[in-house]
Parts: sequence; structure tokens; C-alpha cells
Amino acid sequence: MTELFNTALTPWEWTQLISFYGIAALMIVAALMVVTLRNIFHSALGLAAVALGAAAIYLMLDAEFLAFVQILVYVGAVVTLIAFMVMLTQRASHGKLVRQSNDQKTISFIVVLSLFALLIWKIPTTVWNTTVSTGNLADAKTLGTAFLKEYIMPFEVISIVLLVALIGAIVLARREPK
Amino acid sequence: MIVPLAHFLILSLIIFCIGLYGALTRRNAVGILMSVELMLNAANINLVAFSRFVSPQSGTGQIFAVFVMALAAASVAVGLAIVICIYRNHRTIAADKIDLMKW
Amino acid sequence: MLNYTNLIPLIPLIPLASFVILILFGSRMKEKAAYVSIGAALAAFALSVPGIMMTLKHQSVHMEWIWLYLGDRPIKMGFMIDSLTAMMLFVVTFIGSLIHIYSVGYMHGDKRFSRYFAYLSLFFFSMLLIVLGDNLIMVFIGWEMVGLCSYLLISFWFERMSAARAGMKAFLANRVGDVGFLLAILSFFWMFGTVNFEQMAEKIHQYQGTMLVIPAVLLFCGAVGKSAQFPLHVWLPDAMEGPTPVSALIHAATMVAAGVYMVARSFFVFHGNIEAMQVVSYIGCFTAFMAATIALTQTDIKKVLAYSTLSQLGYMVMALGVGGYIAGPFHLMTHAFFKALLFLGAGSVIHGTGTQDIRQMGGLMKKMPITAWTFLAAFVAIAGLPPFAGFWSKDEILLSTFNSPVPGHLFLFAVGLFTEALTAFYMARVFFLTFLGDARDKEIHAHESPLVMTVPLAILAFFALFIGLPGSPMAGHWFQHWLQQSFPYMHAHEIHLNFGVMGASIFLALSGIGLAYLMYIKGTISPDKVAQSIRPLYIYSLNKWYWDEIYGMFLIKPFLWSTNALYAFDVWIVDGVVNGAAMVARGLGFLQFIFDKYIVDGIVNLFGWVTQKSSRIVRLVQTGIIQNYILLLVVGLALIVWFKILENMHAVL
Amino acid sequence: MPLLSLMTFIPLAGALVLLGVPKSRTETIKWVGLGFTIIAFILSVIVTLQYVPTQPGFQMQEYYSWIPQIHVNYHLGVDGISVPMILLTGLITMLAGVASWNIKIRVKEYWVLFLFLETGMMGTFACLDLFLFYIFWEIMLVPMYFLIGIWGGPRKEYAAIKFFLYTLAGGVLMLIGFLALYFTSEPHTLSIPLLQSLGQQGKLFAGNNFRFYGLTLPHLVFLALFIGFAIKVPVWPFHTWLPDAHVEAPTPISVILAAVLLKMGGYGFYRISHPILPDAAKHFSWLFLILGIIGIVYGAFVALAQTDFKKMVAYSSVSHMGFILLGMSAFTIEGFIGGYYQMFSHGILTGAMFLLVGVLYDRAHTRDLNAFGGLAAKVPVYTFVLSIMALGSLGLPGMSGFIAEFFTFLGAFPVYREMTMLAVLTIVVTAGYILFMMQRVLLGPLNEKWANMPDINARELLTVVPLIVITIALGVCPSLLLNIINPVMKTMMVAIGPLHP
Repeated sequence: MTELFNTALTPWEWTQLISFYGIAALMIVAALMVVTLRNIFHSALGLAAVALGAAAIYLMLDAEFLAFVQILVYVGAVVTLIAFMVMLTQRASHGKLVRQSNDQKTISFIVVLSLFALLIWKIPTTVWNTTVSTGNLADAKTLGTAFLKEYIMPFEVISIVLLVALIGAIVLARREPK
Repeated sequence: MIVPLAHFLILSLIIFCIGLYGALTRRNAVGILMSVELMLNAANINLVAFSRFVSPQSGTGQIFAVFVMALAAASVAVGLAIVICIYRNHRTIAADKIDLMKW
Repeated sequence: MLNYTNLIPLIPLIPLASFVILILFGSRMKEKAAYVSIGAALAAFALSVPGIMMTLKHQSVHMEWIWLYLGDRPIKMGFMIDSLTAMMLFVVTFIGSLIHIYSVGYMHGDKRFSRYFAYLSLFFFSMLLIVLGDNLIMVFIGWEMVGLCSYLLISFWFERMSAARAGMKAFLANRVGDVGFLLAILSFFWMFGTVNFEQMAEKIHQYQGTMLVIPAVLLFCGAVGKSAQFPLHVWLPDAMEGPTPVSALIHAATMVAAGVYMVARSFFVFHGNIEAMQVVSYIGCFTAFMAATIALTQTDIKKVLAYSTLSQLGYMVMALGVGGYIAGPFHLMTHAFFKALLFLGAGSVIHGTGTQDIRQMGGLMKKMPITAWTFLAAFVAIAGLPPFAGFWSKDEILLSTFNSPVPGHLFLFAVGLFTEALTAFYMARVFFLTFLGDARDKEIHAHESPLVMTVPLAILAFFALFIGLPGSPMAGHWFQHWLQQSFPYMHAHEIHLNFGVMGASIFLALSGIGLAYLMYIKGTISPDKVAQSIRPLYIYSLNKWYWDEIYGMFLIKPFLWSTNALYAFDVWIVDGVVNGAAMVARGLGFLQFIFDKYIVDGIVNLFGWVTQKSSRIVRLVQTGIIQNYILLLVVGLALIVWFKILENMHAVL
Repeated sequence: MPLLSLMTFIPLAGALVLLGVPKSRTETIKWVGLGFTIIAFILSVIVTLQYVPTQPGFQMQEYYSWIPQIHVNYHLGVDGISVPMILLTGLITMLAGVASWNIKIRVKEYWVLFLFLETGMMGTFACLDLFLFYIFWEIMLVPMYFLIGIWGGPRKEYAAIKFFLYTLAGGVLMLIGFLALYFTSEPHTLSIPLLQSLGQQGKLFAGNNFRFYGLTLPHLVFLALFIGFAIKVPVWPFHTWLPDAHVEAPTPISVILAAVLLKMGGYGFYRISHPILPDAAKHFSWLFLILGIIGIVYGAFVALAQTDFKKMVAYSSVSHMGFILLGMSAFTIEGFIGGYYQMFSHGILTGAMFLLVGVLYDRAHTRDLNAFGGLAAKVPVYTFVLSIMALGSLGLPGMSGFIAEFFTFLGAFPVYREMTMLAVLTIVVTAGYILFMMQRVLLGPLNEKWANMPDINARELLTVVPLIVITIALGVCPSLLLNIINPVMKTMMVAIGPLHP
């Protein structure tokens, strides 16, 4: 880490650094919004921001395909769904619920913090088996080939899972015929 | 990439911990669901980062991330249904009011 | 070429086939069943005639085959016909056939008619096994089988409890004798390795030891049982429960004589075996005397004849015991004829009058002439009046007793003579009371029996009168010489006429008859007064010397008591030990149960108690609120991470 | 073709097939079950026909290594000692199957257990490995326990438990004996032929100096085996389970119990204890003699005191089985053959007796001998059949029982004269209880209670007639059986040697 600052950086590198930390700060703030805001709808907006930030991070990591998918799925589908949910349960969220968090706030905080401490302590000191990127990076074509070759089986399974989830959601949400 | 792997991991960790905290403390079921989505996103960041730094040619981590997204979408869909179902039956979506698992 | 030797097995097998046919299909044949049986009997008779003829030409027939191998030892079976066999063959098949024919009339209308003839055929088969067998095993097989037939026929009318009991008694008494027989066979097997008559005779001839007495006595035990000698005589009088032709065939003419035949057949065992001979002769003599005294007072016509049979058999056995190995079989033959005739006559009387009590009879001479005359023939034969059959054979017996060099045998001779007088008396008594005088019971309407019964009577009468002649001095003792063939190991001795013995015998017989005449015809001597004057003896005789009571008291009762005692022992002691062991085990089990309940289970319960109490606290964790669970999960996760890190640190260090 | 395995496991296959048949189809179950017993019988006949008596050693052997770590092999094979027993088992089980037609309750379970039992019996007689022997021996107890305990009479639980525990106790002792044989043989083996040859060459227990009150280890092992087998025979005083089990068991099971199970004890003597431990066997010949004689006399006496028909037959079994011990005590070939003949003959005769008692019980629902009387007039065919069998038990010449007793006496008499005389005297008592029974049941005036009693029917007759034919055939022509057992007995006597060399 220290050598990072000791070396001279190109402008592109500076751009990368600054944008990364900027996006990271944005995401953290948005994430905090998600878990703390009283208005659940605002929380959903925070989640959308986190998702967008994550997409930017993906772009930064040369995963363009994934970035677009991220935007499509999260912002396009998940957040929309959540917005629906919020609206459908509007009365419950606004009427009675004064408190937004439960009784185990403090203890949860301590536990999460300790977990965080443990990991934040270990992550920098761990030696990651990184390689220098040479040659072609994985692109959408590589992924598509992989999905239809080595990962064909999980791919099919996940599609079935989606189907099952779809049907299950319909069955659960359907009104019981009286 | 000038930003080291550890920084991505730390970002991911922070978001994960925030999500976890939310999942543990929010009373609103939709909030819990959103917190879970946060955690999944954090995990995805991890996967993509590892993919980029460890095996940039194969993109295995990205493939994993795609699967996680699919599952996330599925879980949201089912979660929505469950929440609506619970709301319909209990007139509440406060997680600490729903203790059906006690029996 | 049909060899006669190979036909011998057919002699017993034809009656056996008849038995099988009758037992399987007899009930469908009704009274036609008799033809099968009679045919078989006649066939057996016809088949034995050539054999008898051969012995007349001083030839004998022998065939044998290997029955089985026991280890490496072959056990052979065989048939043989020599003169002794021939005599028995003649008696059995000839008298047997006549009695078969007679039975058709006697058993007419019986509901188990075919069964009766089946049994007769089986008896025929078994008896022929005894007669033809060339070894003791074969004889023993036949021996037991005739016992069975006797049992079946005595209890033929099994609805009468007395008949059922009599059959059982006969079988058991026979079985006691058979034990001796079997032991004798075992002894001979052990000593000589064979039970074939010829081989045994040879081996015994060379035998120097002194161990022959016991096997000989054991063998004689078999004869005692079968020929109803004292002390196993008790079954024969009871055996009169059977149909009368059966009494004639089995319990007078053939089966009971088998004992005599067997002793004669294996006379080489007894010959020169003084102790065994003494046993034989004294038992014979005692039986002859005892039975005669009992016969004096009996009122049942068949009982009288039964005791008479006992007495005559005693005579034969005594004859054998004193060395009269020809006299015994000779008397066997004559006796077979006249006693069969007596029984058949009695059967005819019973058939005609419906009673067996001679006190109710009388004057039957007019109503049943053929029966009466044939009965008279038999009476003169048995009473020992010359020149009829019984005289010659009895004289032969008395003569051999008289001539016996053994000191005590003069006493036997005296008893024999006295018994002769008794015999004449009781037979005369029966004859006079039954056929002469006036009918005492007006209720009885006697009628003569049908031809099918009287013709055999007539034939038998002829033989009863004259069958003794071939053995008489007039015929030059032809019979004795003929029979001698069967005893090649004995020195044939010249028979001297002894007119003294003959005269004494005739005198005593006549005096017996005379006394009976005075008492029962003339009435000069009142029988009742005589009975009164010797009352204890009379009662003693009337109650058959109390043998049944003595046996019942001293044998049967203790025996039955001991079986029950043993059973009690079994239930209470032997099984008690088992159940006791089980109870001890259960007691231990109970102790263990206590231990288990309070110690072992206590510990278990302690755990349970602790668990319950602690879980009351721990279960507070189970809130049902999902976020509580997730929190715990995360705590766990954090701990795992913590430990993992620690572990890695140690590994690094 | 693995004939012996096939024969042994065909009934088990039948049991499995029956498991698939619906419970309610009782007729189908009966026919299928009977069909399998018939197949097993046919196979046993084939085994008998294929067996070549003149050829020494075991035949039709099947040998597979099973548990090599403890030298256990799946080893089947037959010789002259097992072949008649196998035939007897096949026959009796089939006839008992026919006699089982009257079982009305829980038909499916009954037949499954019944077939299972047959596998155990066949296996015991066909196996040549002590481990297998023990397994088959013990496995039989299970179906037997249930067959008595479920389909039995009023005191069935008591009888079943007594039978089970008693036999199990014996089995445990037997197992101890087997283990001792295993651990002392060098190399360790459980193979019966191997142990026999080791034992007969005096190589077993060689150099073992263990003493226990003067008894050496082979003596103790022999005693353990003896008690194990003696309980099954049963030898006095281990016999008390027998009357209870017989009285309570249903008819077909009584038949099997008497005809086959009791033979296993005797078979154990012939197959295991005597050939493997000949010297110990000679050392304890007095025990065989004494217990044999006591059994013969005592059984006969107690049988006479019975009023229960089945109990009487049970005690007569005790008496008859005493002959096996008497025959074996003498160590003469006649005695050994006699004892063996008695085993076979007793199987036939007593099996038939129990069948006939069952016939009577089915009609009258009582076995009290005094409750009958005069049945001969009412049921002539039954009377005839019962009389034949009773007279066979009584040892009447012309039937197998006589041959057996005669051979036994012939073998024992030269060795033990006085004792044999005692045993011979018992034939009077035997005649006594048999005739007493016949008198009380068949003869005398008809007890009006049974005026409507039907005669024996065709099915029941079918079960008894083969036994009658066999007992008479064996009585008239003993060579039928002797041809099979003679050679093997000769070999055994040569190997074992006489009692007093």
C-alpha cells in the first residue's frame, strides 16, 4: 500500500484512483441509507444507488458485460420490484411502524463490528495469489462460451431455479380462492 | 489496475457489514430484503475483483456473479410474494412480530 | 422250471396278500370277503403239501437270502421245511383252513365280517413266518405279529370293555415274554454271531462254556409268554373274549403252541443244559397242574377249555423239559386237533344256545347231535382213552417223564398222572353238563349249527380220533421216527413200551370220568357237598388261584403308582429345576431391575433433569423471530472466522 | 448346479415371494407355500438319488470363501449321515405343509415363517462349516418361536419362551465348544471335514495340558457340545421343554419339531461331537449310556402316566430318543446304525403320531385321552391308520421302529449287557402306554359325545399314508436306508475305533 503512494502515478491512474474512492464513498453512503432511513422508499432509492455504484466498479474491473447486467437486473428489475413491494405494503410501513429497527440493534452492531474488525485486520495482511494481467481479458464472448460449454449444467439449473421461483412466487402471492 | 485488490475487498466488506447490520436490525421485511441484496452485491464485487486479479482470462468469477444475480432476482421475486402473503394474513410486515417459527 | 424252493415264500405271502386286499377293499365285499381269506388259507395249505411230502421222503427244503448288511455283517433270512416244520405246517394250514370255513357260519352277520377275515389272514401270515423261519429273528418277527393278531382278534368286539382289556392284557403278557426272547436273540448274536438254527446248533455243539443257561432260560421266557405258562398264563383265560373260532385257532391250536414249537425247534440250546431244562420242566408241570385244578370249577364252557389248554400246554412244556423233544410236538399236534374241535364245538353250542354258562345248558345231545358227537370224539381224545389221539401223545409224555434219569422227575410223573385224572374229570363234567341230562334252562331254544360249521367239525373229529395212530406202537412209532429228522444232533433212542405207565394212565382217566359220571349223571355224589367239604380249595380254584388279584396288587398297582410318581418327579423336580433356574434368572433380573431403575436409570434421569432445567433457559433462545436466529448465526460465523485466524497465526508461528 | 444351495434357499425364496402376495388371498398363499415345500422336497429327493453311497467322502460340495479373516467358508456337502435327514426334512415339511391347511389366522405370516424354518433345517443338515451350522441352528429358533408363540395353544407364550431360551442356552454352550475348536485347531479352522480329520489323527488339542478337576480341554469341549446337542435331542434331564412345546404347538409344528428338530441333536453327535472328539466321546460313553437308559425307561414310564395325548407322544419321544444315546454309547457299528435308524424312524413314526393327534384334536378340540372311547366303531379308517402308527412306535416287527431298536440292542448288548437288558425290558412299558392309549381312545363302548365325529378326510390321509408306506418299507426292507448309511458308518467306525481297543 505504501509503495502505491511512493511511485509516481500517471493521470489515468490518478483518475482511476479518484473515481474508485469516490464511487466507494458514494456506495457506502448509499448503503448506510438503505439500512438506516425511516422511509422505506428512500431506502430503495439507496439500493439503486448502490447497484449503480457496483456497476461502475465492475466497469472499472473490466467486466463490462456484468456491469450492464447489473444495471438491468438490479436497477431494472430488483429495485422496481422492491418499489412495488413498498407500495403494496405502504400502510404497514407508514401507519404503525414508528421504530424502524428492532431490539437487537446494539448487540448486532457489536457483532457486526467485531466481524468487520476481524476481517479488516486480516484482509491487508493476507497474501492474495494475484497474477498480472497479460493477454486478452475475459469479455462477453468468453463468458457466453463458458456458459454454453463448461457451465452449461449450472446454467440450466439456474434457469430451472428461476422458473421455480417464478411459479412459487405466483402461487404464494395468489389470493386463496374462498 | 492501479487500485489494489485489498481495497476492493475492503469496500465489499464494508457494504457487506452494512447489509448484515441491516438484515439483523431492520423491522421492515422489505428492508431486510434490501439488506440481503446489499450483501449479495458485496459478494459480487468480491467475485468480480478476484476474477480480475486472479484469473483475468477465464472470467470464472464473473460467471459466478451472473449466477448470484440470477439467484438474487429469484429471491426478490419469491421474497415479494412471501411478504405480500404475510401482509395479507397478518396485516404487518414487521419481522419481530412474525414468530411462526417458534412452533 | 418252477422250483418248489422258490415257491416257499408264497406260503406266507398269499395270506398276507389276502390281508392287504381285505383291509383295503374288504368293507365293499361284504361277506364275500371270506372267500378271499379261505382261498388264501387253502392255497397256503396246498402249497405246503409238497413240502410235507418231501419230508416224508426224508428230504428237507431250505432257502435263504441276505436281508441286509449291518456294517460288513450280512444278516440272512430264510425259510426251511423239515419234519417239525412240516408237522406245524400241516396243523396250521389244515386246521386253519377248516376254522376259516367254520368262521363263515359263526361270524355270519357281524358288522366287521371282512375285518375279521383280514385279521385271520394276517395271523396266518405271521404264524407261517414262525413255522417256516430258519432263524430266530424271523421267528421273532412272526412271534410279535401273531401277538398283534391275537390282540386284534381278542378285542375284536372292542365295544365290550372286557374284550378291549383282555386284548391288552394278552399283548402285554406276551411282550414280557418277548423281552426274554429278544434278549436271548441278542445273547446268541453276541455269543455265536448267528441266530440261524442250523448254524447255532453246530456252534452250540462245539460250545464248551457254561453261559448257555441264562440265554436258554430267556429263550424259554418267550415260550412262557406265548404258550401262557406260569407266571404269564393269566392272559389266556381272558383271551376267551374273542370270537370262538379265534379261540380255537389262535388260543388253542396254533399260536399258543408256538412256544412249544419254538422250544422244540431250538432244542439244541436246552439239550444238556440241565438247569434250563429243570426250569422248563417244573414250570410246565406246575402250569399243567394248576390249570387243571382251576378248570375243575369253572362254569363258563370256554373258560374250562381255556384252562384245559393251559394245562395241556403245560404238559407239552413239561415233556420238553424232561427231554421228550418228540413227545412235546406230538402232543402239540394231537392237542391242536382235539382242542380246536372242542372249541369249535363249544362255539357251535354258544352259537346255538346263546350262552356260555354250562349250568344253563344240558340235554343238547338231542338238539345238536352233530356237535354233540364230534364233541364226544374230542372228549375221548383229550381224556386219554385208547386208541384215540390224546392217549398216544400223553402216554408218550408220561413215558418220557418216567424214563427221565433226573431224580426229581418221578415227582413230575406223579403230578402228570394226577393231572391226567383231573383232565378226564373236568372234560367229562363239561360234556355231561352240556350234552346229557335234561335242559336246565327252558328259555334256551338250541338249534343245530349250519353245515358250514358242522362239516369242519366232522373232519376235525376224524383227525382228533385217529391222528395219534401214526405215533402208536401199532404203526411202529412211525411218527416219532419221522420227527427225529429234525433233531439230527440227538441220538434217536428206541421207544420201549411200558404197559405199567399205560395202564395207570388209562385207569386214572377212567376213574376221572367215572367220578364225573357219578356226580353229574347219576347224582350219587352231590357236587355241592363236595364243594362244601373242601370249601377253601373250591374257592381257591374258583377264583383261579387269585393270580389276577396278586398281579394287580403286587405288580400293576405299584407299577402304575411309579409311573405317576415319575411323572410328578418330572413335573416338580426336573421341570422344577428348569423353572427354578428361570425364576432365579428372573429374580436376578429383578435385582438388576432395581439397580437399573435407581442407579443406572437414575444417572440417565439426572441427565434428563439437567437437560430439562438447562433447556428451560436455553429455549429462551428460540424466539421464532428470524433475525434472532440470523444474529446467532453471525455470531457463530464470527467465532469461526476468529478461530480460523488464530489457527493460521499458530501455523505461521 | 449348486443343488444343495438351491435346496436350502428355495424355501427362503418362497418366503420372499409370499411377502409379495396380498394378505387376504389366503388360498393363493397356501398353494404357493406348499408349492415351494414341494419343490424343496423334490430337490431333496434329487439329492438322495444323486448321492452315491459307495463313494467315500462328502459329495455335491459347494465351497466359497466367505469371511476369510476368521476362516469361515460357505461350505455345503452331504454324506450318508446327512442325506437321509435331508430327505426326511423335505418330506416332513411338505406333509406338515399339507397339514397346515387348517391354520386360519394370519396365514401369510405363518407360511413365511414356515418356509423360513425349512431353510434353517435344510441348511443345518447340508452345511459343512461350524459357523454356518451355528447360524442355521440358531436361525431356526426364530420362526419356531413365533410359530409356537402365535399359533399355539393356551400356554403358548410359556412354551415358546421355554423352548427358545432352553435351546438358546444349549446353542451358546455349543458355540463355546465351536470357538474352542476353532482356537485350538492349527491352522484355525471351522471346517467340519478338516476338524474331523484333525481330531481323528489326534492333532486337536495336541500339547494342551489344561486340567479342570481332572477333565482335559477336549473333555470340556465335548461336554459343551454334548449339552448343546442334548437339549435339542432332548436327553433326560434336559427334556422338559419338549412336552410343553409339543402340547402348545399347532399340529404341523409339532410334527416338524418331533420329526426334524429333535434329529438335529442326534445329527450333531454323528456329525460333530463324535467324529471330531472321538477320545472324549469314548471317555463319556458312560454318560451316553446312563442318560440314554434313563431316557428310555423314564420316558416310557412317564408316558404311561399321561392323560394328554400329545404329552404322551412327547414323552414317548423322550423314550425313543434315548435309543440314539444308547446306540452311540457302545461304539459298535450296529449301535451307531441303530441309533441313526432310530432317528429316521422316529421322525417318520412320531411325525405321523402328531399328525394323527392333530386330526383328532381338530374334530374333538380336546386331547384328553379319557374323554374318548370306542372311536374305532365310528372312525374305522382313522382307527386303522392310528393303530398302524401306534404299533410302529411300539416297535412291532415289520416296521422301522423295530429295526431301529433291534440294531441298537444288537450294538449295545455285547458292551453293556445288564443295562441293555433294562432297556429291553422297557419295550413292555412301551407296549403298555401305546395299548393303553389305543384302549382309551379307540376301544370300549362309544362315548356318545363323539357320535357324529367324521372320519379322517382325504387331505389328512394324504399326510399320513406316505409315512405309513415308508415305515413299513423300512421295516421290511431296511437295506433301503442301510445302503446309504452303511458305508459312511463303516468309515466312521474305522476312524473312531472301538470303545475298548
